[in-house]
Amino acid sequence: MADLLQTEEYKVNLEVFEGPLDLLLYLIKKDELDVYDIQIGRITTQYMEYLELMKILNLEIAGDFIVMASTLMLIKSRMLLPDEERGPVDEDDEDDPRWDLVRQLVEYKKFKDAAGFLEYLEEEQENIFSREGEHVELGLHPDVGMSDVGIFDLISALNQALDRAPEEELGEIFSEQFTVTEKVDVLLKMTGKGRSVSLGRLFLGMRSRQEIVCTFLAVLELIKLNRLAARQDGHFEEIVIEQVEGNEPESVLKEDEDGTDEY
Amino acid sequence: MSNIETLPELKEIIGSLLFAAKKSVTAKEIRKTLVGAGKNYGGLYEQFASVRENDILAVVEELKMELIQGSTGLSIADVAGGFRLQNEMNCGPWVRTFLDKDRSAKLSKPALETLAIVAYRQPVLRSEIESVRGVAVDHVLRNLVELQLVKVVARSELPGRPWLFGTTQRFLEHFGLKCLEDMPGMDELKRMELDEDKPEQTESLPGME
Amino acid sequence: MSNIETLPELKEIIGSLLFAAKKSVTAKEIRKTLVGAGKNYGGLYEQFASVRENDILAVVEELKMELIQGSTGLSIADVAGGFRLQNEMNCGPWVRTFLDKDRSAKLSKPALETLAIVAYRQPVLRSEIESVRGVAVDHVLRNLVELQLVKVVARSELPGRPWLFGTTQRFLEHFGLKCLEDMPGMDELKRMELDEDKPEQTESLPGME
Repeated sequence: MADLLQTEEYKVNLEVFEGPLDLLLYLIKKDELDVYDIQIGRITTQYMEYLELMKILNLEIAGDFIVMASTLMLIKSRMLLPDEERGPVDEDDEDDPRWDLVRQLVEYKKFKDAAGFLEYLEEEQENIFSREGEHVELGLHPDVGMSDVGIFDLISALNQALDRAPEEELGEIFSEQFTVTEKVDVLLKMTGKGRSVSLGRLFLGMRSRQEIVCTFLAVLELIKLNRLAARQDGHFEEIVIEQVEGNEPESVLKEDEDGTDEY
Repeated sequence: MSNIETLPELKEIIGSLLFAAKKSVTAKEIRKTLVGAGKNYGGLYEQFASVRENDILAVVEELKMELIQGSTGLSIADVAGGFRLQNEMNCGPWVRTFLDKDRSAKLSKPALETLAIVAYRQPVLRSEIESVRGVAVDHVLRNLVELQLVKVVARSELPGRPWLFGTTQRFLEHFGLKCLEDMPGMDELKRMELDEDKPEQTESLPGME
Repeated sequence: MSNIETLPELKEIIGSLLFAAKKSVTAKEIRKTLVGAGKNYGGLYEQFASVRENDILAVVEELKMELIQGSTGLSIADVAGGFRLQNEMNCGPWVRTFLDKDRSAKLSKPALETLAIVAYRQPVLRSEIESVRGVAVDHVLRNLVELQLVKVVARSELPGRPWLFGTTQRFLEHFGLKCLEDMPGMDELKRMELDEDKPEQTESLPGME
């Protein structure tokens, strides 16, 4: 599977702004697990799976992800030992090897919630303008992150699609050559005229894993370029992609020229 | 220029100042303007030069009521330690339609989280933010500085004298917050471990924005 | 986000539109907005879609009275076939005093850097500025356009026909420059690689002050 993209020189230089803690919280939430009682074996397996996918996608993952992977492995192996053989765990009374990680996650979760509050305020402010309609504006893309849908949600969709796709013969991989560039065009055509497309359904018709991965990379690239926006109505619900209206690459100052005549 | 028929009321002056300003205006700034106009124009214009901040605050409240009761579509919000004239929130959809600004730019989740950490923990080192988020925040932080939501507030005394970051006035304005204490759980999240090896001595940089 | 608690009155909608508009607004434009918002948001928002221009004119008159009677410092003027929200004329001296002080507000460092690049490299693409500064300049550029220090001067022939930016008359005034050639090192920094299609050169530019 790792050689899916070997013939493909295309790389999406997407910086992942989410970190290993985000991924862990994401997985915990997805499985409706308790942060205070993480099933370390299961989480580790899933974590490695996502990490593997991110590598295949050539995402720029930071070393922090690798560090967390080894931390998880370490905790997992400690958990297997009987209590008395676990060795000294700092000088905390806590001898559960998961403790440090849990503390870190809980702490981080608090700030995530605070960020949710800011997001709510920001949405509220969307309805508020100061004189001459200024002021609340931050420019068109204040951050090049995945705004509406997180990277792990997207990867999760890819994961499902790959799980469903039949294993293919080696020969088939070479017989069907899809490229990201080609898929970019296809996607733009599909989402033209304001049509929205469900990501899950988009993959559904595809038989080749290479095609799925190429399509996925094309989606990432277009989101990065802000040509497409991904939307998800609730946690773990279907992801829908659609074109960002009137957003040719250089249209940023359009309204400054046109003024408000349109309306 | 000093021949006006009727001298305006203080309420009118304040209303026109809030209207002319593009950001929130503090009572102090209003007082300064009253003093300044007295000096600039003399005569009748000195009449408001001795108004105190408390009087101003009281008149702002009156004006607030007036705008609401008159169904003018305008309101005054307490933002960033001052007052901001803005449209009534429920008129937002029409204003957006008018300005054709439907998809307004929003901050990404990682940016919001970074911002939350800066807000609660300021003054904060980049390394502290990274240890909470468990990921490098270089790029995100740079963007936030660029957007003037975060600024360098000082330099720590730690080796290498790393920057300390804090939120800006614009941060409060962007989120419509009156002050930092308006954020929920401020006490709890502020800074739990004051005793640890935190930068205690900080040298403030007056030159930084 | 289409869940507002209370639908505003027509008067409020009109007030907020006049407030948010950059120039005078005609009854026709208001009607268009009412129709547009109905289409955009549906449901309750369609309630005003059938309002006629005459109704709008009547409500504007009501709003005019409201603003005057409430001593808000604001008034609505009939300008250029439309309506404009403005401050009461007799508050002018205070507004001028306030804005004069405000105008001296200095530009931020990112703004100055961006301005320097535009000044030396004009006509210049946003992407070129970004490649010199190594960071997105969307927002800063927009602010500079807003401040009328930078303007769109043309459209390039490149794919997508992106805008080309240049400095304005006001830019010269703001910095007390006689002409662009007055800037230090203009010849040298102008554009070293006229023959290349993209300037990758990153030069450190002298400060603008």
